Amino acid sequence: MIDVLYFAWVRERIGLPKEQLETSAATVQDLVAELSAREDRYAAAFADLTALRCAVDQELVPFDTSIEGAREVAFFPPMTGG
Amino acid sequence: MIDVLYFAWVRERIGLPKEQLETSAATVQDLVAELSAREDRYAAAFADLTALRCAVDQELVPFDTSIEGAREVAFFPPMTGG
Amino acid sequence: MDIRVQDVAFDAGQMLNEFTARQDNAGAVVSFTGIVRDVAGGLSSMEIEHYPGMTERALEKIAQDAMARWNLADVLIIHRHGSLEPKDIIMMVATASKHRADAFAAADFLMDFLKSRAPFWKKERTGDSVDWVASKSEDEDALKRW
Amino acid sequence: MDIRVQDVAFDAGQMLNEFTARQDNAGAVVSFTGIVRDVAGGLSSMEIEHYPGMTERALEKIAQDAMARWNLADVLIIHRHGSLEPKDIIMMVATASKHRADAFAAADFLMDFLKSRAPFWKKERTGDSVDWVASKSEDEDALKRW
Repeated sequence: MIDVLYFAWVRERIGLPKEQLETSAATVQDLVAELSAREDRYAAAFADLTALRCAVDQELVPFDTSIEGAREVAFFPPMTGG
Repeated sequence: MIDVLYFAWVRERIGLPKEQLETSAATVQDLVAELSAREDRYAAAFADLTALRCAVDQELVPFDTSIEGAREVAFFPPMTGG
Repeated sequence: MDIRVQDVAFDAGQMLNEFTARQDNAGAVVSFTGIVRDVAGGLSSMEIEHYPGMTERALEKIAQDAMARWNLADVLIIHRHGSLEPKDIIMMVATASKHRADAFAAADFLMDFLKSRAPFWKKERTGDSVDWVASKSEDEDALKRW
Repeated sequence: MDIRVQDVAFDAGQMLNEFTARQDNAGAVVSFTGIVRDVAGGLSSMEIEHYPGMTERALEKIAQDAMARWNLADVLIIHRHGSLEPKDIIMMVATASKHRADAFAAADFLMDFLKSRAPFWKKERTGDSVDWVASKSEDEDALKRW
């Protein structure tokens, strides 16, 4: 089981802030493909990965990062703090 | 008549903060020569001009600046504010 | 190092004074304060979302990177989340060092990395529309300076 | 533009808050605070001499140069003279702008020029000796950055 978190417009588009999933995806990218195949709202949110960032266990990482053993994966747009 | 002002260790070495002079010096440099010839304490204070700065009418200027019509000439070490 | 992520407002002047008073032998303190700007069209409010847990980790890493890179006595970061209004203070950073060059460079660095590497997202309400603030390519480019 | 040369102490946090509150549409405020540092050997006091009249003119010129060079909403400079003790605040500058790059660069610029172009001289009392602080060649070199 892995926690998947969504923030900002990704959260709004997918319609929830967090869910728990059973997945066999090896990388973040595989997880994106799995979710996109599941429902249109995921496919819509993940349509342009260049407009997205991801974190594995709260570390900003590239999309080809392994999620093996990870507790938490998060998807969000580029940060706009400060 | 011109006001001549001294600051920091220049003031201490010459022994006064300000004096009024009658001078025929054309430039700051000429004024320095005139004062240095007058008394040892001036000669000592003005010995190394690279360690000094001067201002004419409250503007930082090079030593070859004219003092014609100037009201005020000041001598001091490099600034150390901030 | 003092890092705070909070929804309540804070007094930047008071934070600056407390930060300065804590320093033992610093000659220079630089602060940056970010303020909600009233955008053209009339901003009525701003909402800042963040990623609890990751936010604190990211800010700590940025602060540690700054401490490793410059000769700093201390670093302060405060960032608000939740609902803000025009003229509200969003965040501040402060740096303390013996000499001014370190404090200036580190504060500049902290802001660049905080902008693009700490998980905060701003949403602006202007009249009838509500929009997520888009990231700027110049903010990402600014990271290359370091 | 607000420029003050004074012998009385001031509250940097309060000055920062008042400066920030005066801004109408600034998104960024940067401040620098200079503090009397206890030098090795034990500084007991510092005396700051200045050139009344020229000081104000020099600071105004530096502030105007900054306003001309960057997109600034406002500039604040406060510098003390007279007798100070370790940990006392010597001076501060603050800059306000829409975007952070202008406020950072202008504050850095103001400090570089204030250091070497405003007529202040520091004298340190350490134990039995009283010495005028020597200017640093790196401070003069810093001006070439601009």
